[in-house]
Amino acid sequence: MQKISMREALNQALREEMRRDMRIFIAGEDVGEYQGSFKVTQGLLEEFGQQRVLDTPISEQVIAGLGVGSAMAGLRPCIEFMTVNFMMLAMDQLVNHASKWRYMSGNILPVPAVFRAPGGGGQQLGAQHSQSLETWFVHAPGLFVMMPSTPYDAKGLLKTALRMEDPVIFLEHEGLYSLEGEVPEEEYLLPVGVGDIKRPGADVTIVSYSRMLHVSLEAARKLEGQGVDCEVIDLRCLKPMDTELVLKSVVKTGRLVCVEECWRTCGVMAEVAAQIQEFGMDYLDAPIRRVSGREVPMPYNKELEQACIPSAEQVIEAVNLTLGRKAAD
Amino acid sequence: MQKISMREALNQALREEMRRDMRIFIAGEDVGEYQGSFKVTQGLLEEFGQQRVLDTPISEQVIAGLGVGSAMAGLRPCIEFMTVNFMMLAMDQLVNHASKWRYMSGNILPVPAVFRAPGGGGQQLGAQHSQSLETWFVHAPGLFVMMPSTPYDAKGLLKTALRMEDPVIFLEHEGLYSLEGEVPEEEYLLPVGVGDIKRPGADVTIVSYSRMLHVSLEAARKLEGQGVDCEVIDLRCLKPMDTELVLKSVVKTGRLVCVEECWRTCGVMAEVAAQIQEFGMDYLDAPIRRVSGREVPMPYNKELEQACIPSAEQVIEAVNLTLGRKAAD
Amino acid sequence: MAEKDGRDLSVTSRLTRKELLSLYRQMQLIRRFEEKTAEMYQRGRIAGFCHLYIGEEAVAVGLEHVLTNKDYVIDAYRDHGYAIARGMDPKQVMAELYGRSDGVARGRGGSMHMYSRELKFFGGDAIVGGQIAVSTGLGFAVKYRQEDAVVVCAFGDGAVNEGTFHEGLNLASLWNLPIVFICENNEFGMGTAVSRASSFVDLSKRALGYNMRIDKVNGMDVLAVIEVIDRAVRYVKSEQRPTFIEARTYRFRGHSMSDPQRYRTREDVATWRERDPIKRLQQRMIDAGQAAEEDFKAIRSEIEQQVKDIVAFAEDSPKPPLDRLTEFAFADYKAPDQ
Amino acid sequence: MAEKDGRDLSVTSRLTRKELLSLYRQMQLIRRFEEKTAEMYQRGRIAGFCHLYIGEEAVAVGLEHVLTNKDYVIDAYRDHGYAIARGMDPKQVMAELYGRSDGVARGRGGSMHMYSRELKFFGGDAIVGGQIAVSTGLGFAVKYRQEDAVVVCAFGDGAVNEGTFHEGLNLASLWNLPIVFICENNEFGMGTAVSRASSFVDLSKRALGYNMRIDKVNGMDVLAVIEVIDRAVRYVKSEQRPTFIEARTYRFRGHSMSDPQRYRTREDVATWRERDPIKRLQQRMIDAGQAAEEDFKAIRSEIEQQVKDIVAFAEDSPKPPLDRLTEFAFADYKAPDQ
Ligand SMILES: Cc1ncc(C[n+]2csc(CCOP(=O)(O)OP(=O)(O)O)c2C)c(N)n1
Ligand SMILES: Cc1ncc(C[n+]2csc(CCOP(=O)(O)OP(=O)(O)O)c2C)c(N)n1
Ligand SMILES: [Mg+2]
Ligand SMILES: [Mg+2]
Repeated sequence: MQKISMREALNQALREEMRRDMRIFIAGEDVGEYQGSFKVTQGLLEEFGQQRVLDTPISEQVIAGLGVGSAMAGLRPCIEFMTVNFMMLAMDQLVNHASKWRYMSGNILPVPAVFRAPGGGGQQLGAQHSQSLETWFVHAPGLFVMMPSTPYDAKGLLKTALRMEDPVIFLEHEGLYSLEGEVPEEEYLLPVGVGDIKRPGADVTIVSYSRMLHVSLEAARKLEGQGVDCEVIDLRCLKPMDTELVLKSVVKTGRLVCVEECWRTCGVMAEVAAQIQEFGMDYLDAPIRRVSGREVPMPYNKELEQACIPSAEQVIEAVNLTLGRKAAD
Repeated sequence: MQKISMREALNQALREEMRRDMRIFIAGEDVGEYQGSFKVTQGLLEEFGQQRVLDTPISEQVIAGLGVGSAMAGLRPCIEFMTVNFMMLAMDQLVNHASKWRYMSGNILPVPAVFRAPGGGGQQLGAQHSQSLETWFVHAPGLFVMMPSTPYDAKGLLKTALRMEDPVIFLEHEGLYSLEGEVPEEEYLLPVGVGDIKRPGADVTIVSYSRMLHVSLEAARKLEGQGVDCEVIDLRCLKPMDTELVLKSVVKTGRLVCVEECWRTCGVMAEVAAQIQEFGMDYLDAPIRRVSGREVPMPYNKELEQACIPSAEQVIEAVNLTLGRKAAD
Repeated sequence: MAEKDGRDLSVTSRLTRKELLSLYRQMQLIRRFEEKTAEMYQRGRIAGFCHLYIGEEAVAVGLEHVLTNKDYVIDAYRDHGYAIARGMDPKQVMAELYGRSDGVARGRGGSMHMYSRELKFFGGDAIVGGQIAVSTGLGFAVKYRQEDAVVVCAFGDGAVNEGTFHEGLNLASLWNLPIVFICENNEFGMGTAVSRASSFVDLSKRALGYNMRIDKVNGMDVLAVIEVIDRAVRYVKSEQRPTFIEARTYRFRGHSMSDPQRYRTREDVATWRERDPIKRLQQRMIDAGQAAEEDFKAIRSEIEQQVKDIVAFAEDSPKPPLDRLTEFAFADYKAPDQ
Repeated sequence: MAEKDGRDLSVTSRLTRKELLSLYRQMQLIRRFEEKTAEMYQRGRIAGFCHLYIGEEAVAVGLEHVLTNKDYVIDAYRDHGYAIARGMDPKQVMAELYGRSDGVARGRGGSMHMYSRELKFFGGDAIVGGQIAVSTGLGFAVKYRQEDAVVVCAFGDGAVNEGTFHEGLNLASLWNLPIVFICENNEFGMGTAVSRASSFVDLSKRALGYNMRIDKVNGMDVLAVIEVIDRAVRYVKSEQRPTFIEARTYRFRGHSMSDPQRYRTREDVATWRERDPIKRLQQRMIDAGQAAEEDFKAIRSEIEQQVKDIVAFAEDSPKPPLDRLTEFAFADYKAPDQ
């Protein structure tokens, strides 16, 4: 086992897969000479050369189109958007094109492309640079969506993504790049659409993903001190979404708290809640609670920003609510 | 009362408001000389002239930007996208710009613009032309989202939208333009974020909006014959969403079926279900069921397409499920 | 800039009678295919948006005369002509219009979505300008694998105003991608004339900002198209640089099947019909003594039969089974471990 | 195309000593404001992305010398200099950087989001090229209301490759919108040199496709900027046509606060520092006998005090109250009937 950062884990995944498969190339803004704006692609230009690691102009639509076209033509593009916020400029290529081409062509033109992007809030980058847009992608059929929370998951999932035959939206959290974790020396892949129990427990289920998984774990640790034993589930993949795993856990605990950084309305956890109440209502001892990002454009001021992002305290409050330990707010 | 089509109701709304407020102008692809691709803007160029009814190039980003900038500068743009599918090209202007500017500027630069678009499926237009993308807009704070189902609602809401101080996404269904309905001769406005009970009932609540409202009503009529008395609620506005009204109804009926044309995962009804289970679990006698668009890119073939769009039969099945009249599928 | 279209006839002057007749045949096949499509649309056998290529046949046919099966083609939604000229089986194209299992996209795509992997035909894009962004990826793949091929990316006059046009042409030029961009200027984007949508009416000028070779051609003259495309393809291959071509053409029918066409007069259409590319080639061969009216008549009657067979094939093709609705949404991945 | 920058001095030769010193003062104020910003950023008083205008001061200051308060300005995220040159209170700009209640956006915006309704300053857009699309709306409003004003839309060399540039310039030209587009070419978009992002290195050529007047200016020379902007504004007002200007400039610091700057050498930066617009104006005035070193020294020491006051103001400004977090998300609408 090696102990490495999320950044390094992603870098290893890219490096290993590029060594394995000549069809893979990387393109994006400042991914090469600058080594990536978050340094995920550090050293790759040096190892793989200008033909396989390409700096693009600031042209998000065509960066995405480059991925769609080259994938249809048989390559395995790994496209980096500088941040998820700029994917808004490429929604048409991603959803009107990448997600539809296989189906629309009656299965003859699949689009095996990976679209990576950092995102999330907490760095005081302001409203246009602090978003969590995974929901949009999860909503659109034809896309796979992955959003890992640990170096181990990140490496295993990115390697899997790069071997898939369909478009994958791979979202990283800016606040997790420096997070360290154990990663095997030997090669491994992770299955698609399989969640992971990051902490087993018996009293309440907390489901989350990406950076909020860590906030959930923090809450679980604190709750342990209060005698509450939480099971913490990491979705890891948002599409397909392993709600089976959540359901199984709820069958055991009877209580569910959903934690997400994105905006609440029609967010990822709206889907989890809708499914679990549908298939697990008989097991629920309390309503499912959501802890989500505040529904405002993200303010710059630090305290305001922090108030917009779910905290362990909010998760604890929600858990207590489902346990009936306090009145509803 | 006059009996007019949805198309005509929208046209009247535009006409009346443009007469009232010189700041309003209309811009979009083929809205002028061509009279609108769905003829909603018919005759407006003639009445208001080229200065106020403008045909644009096929440039969705700048069409949206035109709306954002002119609204910030004090005009009241009413922007038409030829269809909602092309709004994907303008997501950045709509969500990174229109929805955020008021907040991001500390309240000094609001964006009072209306962005209209037809959408939905059922006309065999294929995967890139048959989408219902309301969820994306509902998810983004700072936008209002309206999606009427009748000529009366359409006129009243569009007039309201054109008097608001914030950006409104106003979505019309291509399959409803010719639908006729009663509309008062005298002027009226409708409140924002207020749902409407389109059919009162006691046994089961069906909540829906836009074209699916009519599918829901059809199901309710058929169910009446089977002795089931459905209350059918029309959300009308999706943001803010009148889940209070739904909750009140569920308190009465104890059962809820949600019907939407958009894709299920993280769709509009995921939010409704998540909220109602949270605040109304004690009143629910059965799990909330969703009837949604199938999660594939829309196929062209007629039978396949019809199988993707919720039908009255599917709604009936879901209602029966909540009544425990058949085994779960 | 290269010479004006039709001036340099170095390629087409070497065309044999057989080749010329084949050009005629292909244009006529597309014409009749489209007319039949319109007829079957009126009869309710075809639905949705349906954009006919009538009047513009010389562009796709001239183009495909030069291209080989190593080359890649991508186009917009007005794609029946491109698909047929590329060599796709018109029966399968018609079956797609019918939404049947034998359709090129097994009934999933429809009029705007014709594809063939073998023939490297990538669509069939119903988003104006979308294919320009996609074409850079095709061009990149060709370059990456060092194939001896070009990518042709066709789009309309309306698409020139989309951001993708700008981003795509800049990248193609910057990265030396082997792409021939063809703008089919048929004077209108739906109901909007070029002069009401573009800051230059001369659309070849819209490509001035990309440090790219620019050419123009009379898209109503199949021989002129061949000359210009031939030069373009040779340029792209030898210089490893993209190029932009404006083809002036005209659609004789409405934008799609329900277009009142108030934005142009009958006289406008009549003027352009006089420049019919099919008649033009026929007249030219007759004038040059290369063929007689009978030859064309024979071809036309063959095509009549072919078009009948095409429709019969589509009529007989089975509908896609309902239980296979979600097939093709994804590749087959193992289900998540339970 | 207009004459090359600095050649025609018809406007600036009439500038009084006082006016020239005022230009100096403004550039120096921005310089010191930005240096202070860097310092307070290092000390953790300011956070997030923070893009300094150091080295580029002549562009905004020269521009604003020509503009009046009837005109509209919109810019990208490198906006402190623009805000101050526009006449916004530097104290409030600093308070915004601090995220405080007295900030121009009440602490909600941050470095990339400066605005003023009274001064018609519309941002502050952190999406590269986004403001180009928005500027067409400003230009349209000016035209619609027949105001005697222009809109200035500034953006970087990197933004030229965005689709919005293309769509925006086309619409502005087509609709005769009164917009001055200024591309601040500082040689890099983050770490990417113009030559690695643009099909023409000469960015003025990237505007060739829009049937629009094009001009260039040495953005390190405030007097040259004034001349060119003056001509541009007069052109836009008299012809009711937009224009495009490329200003060649350079940022002396990194792209934002954490930039290792491996994409350029110390020598490159040193060469450009010799062209420092502030020193240049000072030297010019000294050479012309219009002012002595003392005069500049006096201004500088005034500015030192001013900058201290600016920081003190920001330090003292209260933080926005937490309970007003959701304020400003919407106008106040009546709550839905219950
Ligand atoms: C992004 C986008 N915007 C708008 C449309 C609607 N639309 C379909 S075809 C068309 C006109 C396109 O004109 P042109 O590019 O000249 O092609 P032509 O139809 O003349 O072949 C428009 C506006 C679309 N399909 N995609
Ligand atoms: C749409 C979009 N893509 C990418 C970015 C990330 N980004 C921020 S600044 C920048 C470079 C812009 O360069 P330029 O336009 O030359 O402006 P400069 O910073 O040099 O003033 C990039 C890529 C962004 N903010 N928006
Ligand atoms: Mg056209
Ligand atoms: Mg720059």
